[in-house]
Amino acid sequence: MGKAQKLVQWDPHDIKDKLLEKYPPKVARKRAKQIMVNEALENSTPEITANVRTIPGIITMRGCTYAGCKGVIMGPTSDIVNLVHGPIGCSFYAWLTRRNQTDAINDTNANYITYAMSTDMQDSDIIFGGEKKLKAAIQEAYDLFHPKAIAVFATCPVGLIGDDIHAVAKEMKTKFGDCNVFAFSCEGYKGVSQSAGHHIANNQVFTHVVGDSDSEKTGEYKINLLGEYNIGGDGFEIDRILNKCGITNISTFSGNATYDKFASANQADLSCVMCHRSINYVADMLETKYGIPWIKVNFIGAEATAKSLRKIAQYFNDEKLTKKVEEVIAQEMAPVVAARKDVFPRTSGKTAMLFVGGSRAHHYQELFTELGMKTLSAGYEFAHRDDYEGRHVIPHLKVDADSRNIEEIEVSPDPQLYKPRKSEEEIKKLEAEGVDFKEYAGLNEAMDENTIVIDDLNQYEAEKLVELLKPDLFCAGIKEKFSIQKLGVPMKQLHSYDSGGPYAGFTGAINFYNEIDRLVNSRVWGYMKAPWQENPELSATYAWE
Amino acid sequence: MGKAQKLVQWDPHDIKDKLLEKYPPKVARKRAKQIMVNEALENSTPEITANVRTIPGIITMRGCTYAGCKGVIMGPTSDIVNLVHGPIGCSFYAWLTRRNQTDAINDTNANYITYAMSTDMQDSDIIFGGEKKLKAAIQEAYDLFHPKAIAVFATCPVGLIGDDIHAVAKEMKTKFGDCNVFAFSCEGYKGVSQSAGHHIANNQVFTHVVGDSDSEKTGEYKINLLGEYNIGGDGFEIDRILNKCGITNISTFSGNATYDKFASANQADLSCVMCHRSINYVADMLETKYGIPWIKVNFIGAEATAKSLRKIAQYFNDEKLTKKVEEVIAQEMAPVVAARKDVFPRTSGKTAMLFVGGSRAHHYQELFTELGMKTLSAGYEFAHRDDYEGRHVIPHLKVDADSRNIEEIEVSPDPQLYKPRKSEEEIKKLEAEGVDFKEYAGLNEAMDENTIVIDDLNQYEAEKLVELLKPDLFCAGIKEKFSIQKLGVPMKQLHSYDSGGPYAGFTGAINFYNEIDRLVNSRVWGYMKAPWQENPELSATYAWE
Amino acid sequence: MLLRHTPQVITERKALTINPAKTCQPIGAMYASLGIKGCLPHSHGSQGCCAYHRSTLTRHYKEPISAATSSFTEGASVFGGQANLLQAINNIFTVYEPEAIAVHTTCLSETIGDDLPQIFNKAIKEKKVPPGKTLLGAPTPSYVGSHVTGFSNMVKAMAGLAENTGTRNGKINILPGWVEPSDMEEIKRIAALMGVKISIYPDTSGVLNTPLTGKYNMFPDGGTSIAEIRDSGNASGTLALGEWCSADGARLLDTQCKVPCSILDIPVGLKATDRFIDALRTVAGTSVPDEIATERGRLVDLISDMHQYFYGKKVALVGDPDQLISMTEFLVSIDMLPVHIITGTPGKKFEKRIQEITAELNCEVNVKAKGDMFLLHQWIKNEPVDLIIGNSYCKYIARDEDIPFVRWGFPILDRQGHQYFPSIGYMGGLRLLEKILNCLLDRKERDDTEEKFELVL
Amino acid sequence: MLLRHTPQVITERKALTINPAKTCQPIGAMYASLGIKGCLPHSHGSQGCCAYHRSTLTRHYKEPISAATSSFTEGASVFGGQANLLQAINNIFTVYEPEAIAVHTTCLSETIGDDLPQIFNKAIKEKKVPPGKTLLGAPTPSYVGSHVTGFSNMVKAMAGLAENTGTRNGKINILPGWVEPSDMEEIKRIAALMGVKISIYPDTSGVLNTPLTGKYNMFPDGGTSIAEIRDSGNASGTLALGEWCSADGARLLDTQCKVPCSILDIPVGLKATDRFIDALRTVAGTSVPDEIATERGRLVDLISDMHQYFYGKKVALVGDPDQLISMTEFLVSIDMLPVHIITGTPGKKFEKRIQEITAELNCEVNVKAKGDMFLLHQWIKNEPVDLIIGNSYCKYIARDEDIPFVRWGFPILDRQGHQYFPSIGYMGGLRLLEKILNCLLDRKERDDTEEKFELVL
Repeated sequence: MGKAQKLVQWDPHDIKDKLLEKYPPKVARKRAKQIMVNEALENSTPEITANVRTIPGIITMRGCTYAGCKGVIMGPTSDIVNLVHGPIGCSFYAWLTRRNQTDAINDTNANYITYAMSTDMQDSDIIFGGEKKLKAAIQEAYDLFHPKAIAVFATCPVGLIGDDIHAVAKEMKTKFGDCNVFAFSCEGYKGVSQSAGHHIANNQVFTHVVGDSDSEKTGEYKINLLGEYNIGGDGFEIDRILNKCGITNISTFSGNATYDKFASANQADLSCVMCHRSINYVADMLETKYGIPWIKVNFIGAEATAKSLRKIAQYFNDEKLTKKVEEVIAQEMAPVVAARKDVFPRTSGKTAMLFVGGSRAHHYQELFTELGMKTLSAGYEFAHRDDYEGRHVIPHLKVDADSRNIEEIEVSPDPQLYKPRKSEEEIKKLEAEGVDFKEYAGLNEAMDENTIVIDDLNQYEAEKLVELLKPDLFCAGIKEKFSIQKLGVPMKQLHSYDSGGPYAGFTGAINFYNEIDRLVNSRVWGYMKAPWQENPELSATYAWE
Repeated sequence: MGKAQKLVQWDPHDIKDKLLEKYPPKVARKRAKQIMVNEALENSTPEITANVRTIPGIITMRGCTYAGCKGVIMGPTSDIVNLVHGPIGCSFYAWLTRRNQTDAINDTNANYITYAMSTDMQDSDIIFGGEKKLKAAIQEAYDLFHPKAIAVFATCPVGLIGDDIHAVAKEMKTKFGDCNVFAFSCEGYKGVSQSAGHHIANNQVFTHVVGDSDSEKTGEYKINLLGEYNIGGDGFEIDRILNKCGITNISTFSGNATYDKFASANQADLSCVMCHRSINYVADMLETKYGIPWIKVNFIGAEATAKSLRKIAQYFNDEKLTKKVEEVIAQEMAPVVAARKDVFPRTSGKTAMLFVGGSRAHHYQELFTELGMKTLSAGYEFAHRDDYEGRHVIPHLKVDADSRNIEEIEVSPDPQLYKPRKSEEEIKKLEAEGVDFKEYAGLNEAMDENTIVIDDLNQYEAEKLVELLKPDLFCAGIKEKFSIQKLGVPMKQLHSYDSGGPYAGFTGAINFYNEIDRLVNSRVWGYMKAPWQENPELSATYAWE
Repeated sequence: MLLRHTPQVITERKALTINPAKTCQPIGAMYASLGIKGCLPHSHGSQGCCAYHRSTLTRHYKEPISAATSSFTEGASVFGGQANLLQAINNIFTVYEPEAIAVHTTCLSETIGDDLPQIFNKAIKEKKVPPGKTLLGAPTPSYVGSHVTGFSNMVKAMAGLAENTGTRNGKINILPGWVEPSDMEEIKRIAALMGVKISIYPDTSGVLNTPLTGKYNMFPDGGTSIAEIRDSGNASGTLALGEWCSADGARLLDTQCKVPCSILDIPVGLKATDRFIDALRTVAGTSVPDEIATERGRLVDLISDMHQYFYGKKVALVGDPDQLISMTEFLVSIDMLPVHIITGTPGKKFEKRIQEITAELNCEVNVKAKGDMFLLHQWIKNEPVDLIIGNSYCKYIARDEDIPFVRWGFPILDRQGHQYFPSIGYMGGLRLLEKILNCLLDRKERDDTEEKFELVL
Repeated sequence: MLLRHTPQVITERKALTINPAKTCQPIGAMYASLGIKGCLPHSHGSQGCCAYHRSTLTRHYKEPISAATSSFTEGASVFGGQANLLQAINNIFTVYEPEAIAVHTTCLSETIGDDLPQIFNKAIKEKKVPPGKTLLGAPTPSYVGSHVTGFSNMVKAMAGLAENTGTRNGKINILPGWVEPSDMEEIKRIAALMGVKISIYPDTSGVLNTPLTGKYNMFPDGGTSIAEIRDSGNASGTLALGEWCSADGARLLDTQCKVPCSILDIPVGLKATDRFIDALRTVAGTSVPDEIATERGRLVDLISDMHQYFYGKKVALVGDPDQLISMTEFLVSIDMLPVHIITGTPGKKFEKRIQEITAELNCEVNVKAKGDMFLLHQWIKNEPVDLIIGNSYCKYIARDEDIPFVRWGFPILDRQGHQYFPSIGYMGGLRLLEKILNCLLDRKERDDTEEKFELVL
């Protein structure tokens, strides 16, 4: 797709109309509310519909609740045996397909990430019930591995046939004595997207694991990092930076997590939320139950990383830390700036689209900005309205039938462990100094006027968008990758990073700069036409030598 | 080629006639003298013509004098820089194409075996002479490697244009002072086969290197092993056995050789000749010049190995050695016997043909006998009459024009170093006890009556022989391998061992048993016809299920 | 050690599957459906199934995989998925305009008991299916059989479209089984060389190995048209390749349309290809052209040339029954020793076939249907092998145990080539041998001491 | 360290070649002659030359290589080889009955000054050449050029047989250059797909990749017949692939028979294949069928899919000029960095072409004609690479320096596949990329820490 063909001007409302024109009326009406032109409307931004049902037959990017629970949240946990109760497929597909890196490999800690375990339900189990088999499977897993914990995941038929996985888990936990067993009712049909699965997973971890550690964690400036999944080693890079600054990361939820790290999360003094969508409620619960305040951070983008580090320092309000953080930033930014300077002439002015996850479509705009690239359109796969519009809309969110069936847990201050880390006054003072607690402004605010924000983008709209706006780069997931690339537009996976990464932190920024340079400047996109297609006429007199 | 088709009876004279029938009369007459039916003729065996010119246009197995000199004899020497003076090809083709193993790899000794060095003569060198370039090349090699010795090899054009390589070598040797430089007039057109090259190589090594060592070699029962080239690690296996017996191998000519080993050969007390063809004259010269007696040995075949070890022990006539040798034989033979017992039922009764080299076609019959296999026909590629008929014919050999131009060197007892190892009486006594000095009975004697012995077998005859006699196995070299196999007969290379080996000694025997078992029992030879070729008729009514 | 918790001692497991050697039915049905021209596969269940299948197939092919889903919610799970499927059918025909929708069920819709034919009838009655367009459906409960079963069920659904109009079309049907697009292309090439007119389905060539041209076609030019599938009821006979993948479809063609069939092995390796070619020649009453005989002879030649490197090498295999049967036979035929053979797909018949094929080997052979890769790994720990052949997951075992590994089967998530180069037929045999040989020789050269490092092999 | 005496510091060598990146003319002539149907190559020189060439070709192809020699003795070297050659011609026609004998000279016979045409005339006069049989000959002095020159000279000798009878035959001549039998087959497949009638010579397909059948044919069915070569003088034009290997023959066809020609690069890789296909289409006045466009698009697709693994990887290359030019262009086109490029064949023009192709790269590129592999190794020591592509001898460097290595070119003495699978054209491009990718990914997986070891790539 040559430069010459590019649309120079387009009206976002026209684009929206074009995206909708082929739909049946009912679909068009629904999608119209999920496609939003980002523009000022008398002191407010327009409302977007999100976290609603996927339309049957419309090819979606979304996965299911089980995927969000087992795949996303629990996948990165290395020393918990994750046992899927269901037919074999659900376990198979979630087997090593997310790039959950762990450093438990050569550790004394167990590492079960490379194992896919399943009860492989058969028709007899469906007919006669699967509890017996589940019990036997838990026993076999216990006998083989003697793990600290076994997590059981329900798949679609389990809820329907009525297996009581929680009762089984409880029974086995009691039987073993030295192994925590707990279960997740994360049947695939629940909720409307992975988001419900995150919620179910986080609630159970919070209920069954957090606060369960015997050991006291020492170290200065103790934080939790919530909503970071260590894809491509992002978590390793963030830990490297935190470590260098002298900040102690008690527990990441759930990148490179272990049972004990989860269990110790209550010992941190600050929760830092990366992926707002998948975990903001855990931050709230940690505050309510243990008195740990939380702030939104972002380690995607070098500037964002520096800003997040400064926020943390500001929170702890300690000159030593502040000084160290500034030192680290100065030191780490030098190569970042050099790398950016190298690629900038080749990336600036290019355009991108991002449709992915529940935070990345926002966070990665930081990096594109650093590259001088403009984001034309973006949206989330499984976000809620607050992820677009900011947390101020939370009180106004409608709870529909699909959300209602996702368990909300009630949390109150822990009689023993609740301890407010900051007094009301301290919090107020910090807020006055610019530390926003419990605040997230959302995607829309970060995007330019007249860009297009689309929730739950589907295959049809993606193709249309690319055809109409001809971006230089498209970001989404593996299912989207090759249909976009067939159109001659490079496609960067922001779930799996196309086996690249880390892209977080300072080193990650450099990696990303180089990767985007490679993608938008690859020679291959110039090869789509053969010479005889470019010059199809036959030369009547071929010029023999 | 199924068993059923095999000729049960054949008359060797008929076979000979069939081999000859298509030749032009002159060729037929010549070949008739080189194809011999092995039969008793009034107290003598028939004479065979050997070491005569190859017939132009008749596709031969033979190589050239350069190949015999550079490739065979000097190829295995690791710390001598072998520099080929000529166009690039001769150096290229001899580059790592023989399996000359060396243990100099991790040694302090140099290892130049992996380097092919050439003056890469150009047309200007042909026109104006190549001496200047040769001199410069020697200098460059010296400057790069600082070797102990540099050997220069002449290729075809060198002799024709009159480059005096020996003068150049001498000049450079003098110039360097610390590097022996010598040259070989081994132009490819000399002689009639590789054999001439062996002779040229050995003469120069004898002249320029042997006796040149400063260090005194210690150790008991010192021998030289002549005519063993360490293909596939044969020499390593023989050294292992000798070592185990307490016998000291001063110098192998030239498997795994180093300059210093050659130089010390005069310090041995016995020369043991493996390949009679390539080196018997060196054994003679060692005796004449230094007083070292020689015996023929053979380490191919477990029984032959045992016999050779006993011969050596008998020569040294020392109870300790005799006892040790018997111990070693007893110990080593146990697994050999077990291995033989395993394969024997699958190999015995099979037939073989061997056409290779100047000794292997004889030696390997030992192994086939051990496998219960019969050799139907055999012959050498570059042997002389004595290799067929025994050394008693040597005085009667005609020296033709081609042989005359191969330098014979005159050797006389060394004024300082000559020292007869055994007195006349001791020799006589040993002979009476069965130790045959300077004796080799030749191939013919080892073969059954009415087998066919063929010198310088060519491609046409090989194919005919296989068609007529349908052997289960054919042994020759790489050039022959695939035309034989196309006929459905497995072909074992006895030059390169098809990358197998070692086949010498005891371990080698086991290797060979298993290899032959594999070859003659491979499933693949049953696949040559497709089912529709075996049953070409179309079933009118195909049996659908 | 990435799998360091796998113990060498084998204990029986009755309830727990670890590291499966199979997946569930729907993905097989989806793959098969992609081999119909202009067809959109549709997963009747939760959206996660479809997402997982599309992701897996995409990672295997590095190609877009279009498929829709009924996106069940909790409500649909309680009240049945009919409304979702009807809505989906309407949306699909309106937005994507396929020629056909091939619906497969899931554990969810099967547990609920959704009745596809009834829903299809309703869709037709409600005019949600434009004229000339086709709905087909296969029940593919995830809790029965494996992905192989799902493939077979969708092939059977295709066969169910066949009609015997009373006039034979002079063609041979070939049901190729679950092979790669390149393999299907190779079958077409072979049939063309032999002058045999065939109908082959499914046919994913031209669908899952499409060019990059700057244009995206949701429905590429490849695949077997619905018309051709319907016409397969008029064929002279059916050659079904692979008992597990193709026999049910072939038998349905027989009972439904009186098209007789033969069940053959998938033509992987010399002997299975021999039988395929011979069957094709016989049923079509034609002769085998020199070109094919030459390819065969080249394969035999390579076996003989490199026999020493194959001979006696022990191999561990994991894959699907049809493929494993032919691969095992191939390895035995070149004097290799397949000593551990695992499929996740159930079926005692499989174990029996393997035992027959390996009966003449002078070594113990472990074989298990409904096995898993955890067991395979344990077998390997107890009896090490020289080579592992299987899907990408084997690389964890290969790395831990330091064993050479040839990728083959499904899924291959980390290498390229399977889409473009066949591994069936004689040419495919050459390719497989080249791969095995490279793998063994690379290892030999890695492990050889410098003394033994050789120029010529 | 097998090459531990190779120093990193590079000193100029004027007289000494170490580890050559070429060999001598006669083997090229022999290889070319094998591409004539029913032809026995004959080496006019010492028997060692012939033995060496046969051995090398046999090791490369694992096939019988028939060729005869004049078996010079010292006498012949002094008095000239005429008697030997006359005797050889008589013996060959009597015993082997070939259709033709293709004689090439050697350094020996060239130094002596043997005159082939004169000897041929004498042979004909003496009735040593049966009626209908052909003698052709090429001067191939080993001390000029390289094996590539020898190939070219024999192709020129073939072209010398061409006759313009005044009636155009409607064909295009293709001189394929020194490529593999599989490549020549691929050219024929492509031309057939495009509907272009071609005469291709030499053509070693069917000669050096023959089946194992239990029958040995000294003269297999493959090769270009003498009649077809003669008729090439009536063609519409000649496409000569490779300046070094094919241009002289093509130009002779022009001057001798007025058949116009174009010199193209060997179609290795995307762009060179594009030019070849476009030229073929243009000269034949035909259009490019979808099948070829699809193959092209698949190649582009694979480049795009796997681009991240190619991008920025440094490569060292050794080989022959025609091949290296196209390979370098291919690597540049996929964003790899060919940084060290060596051929042993002389020719400043080569260095210039490579410099042009690599001009846009952001790194220093070492290129040398008349270089050797000792120098290549030294370059690598000074500037390490991620990949070596070249003949089997490279494996010593690859092992010492622990660098991934793809075998390509001549000779390949230790792996199989080059005979059967083309590396030219778009399909060949796919094969090359598969090999490069396997090699790079195998290394990645070897070197990745366990934390970074990935299922999906």
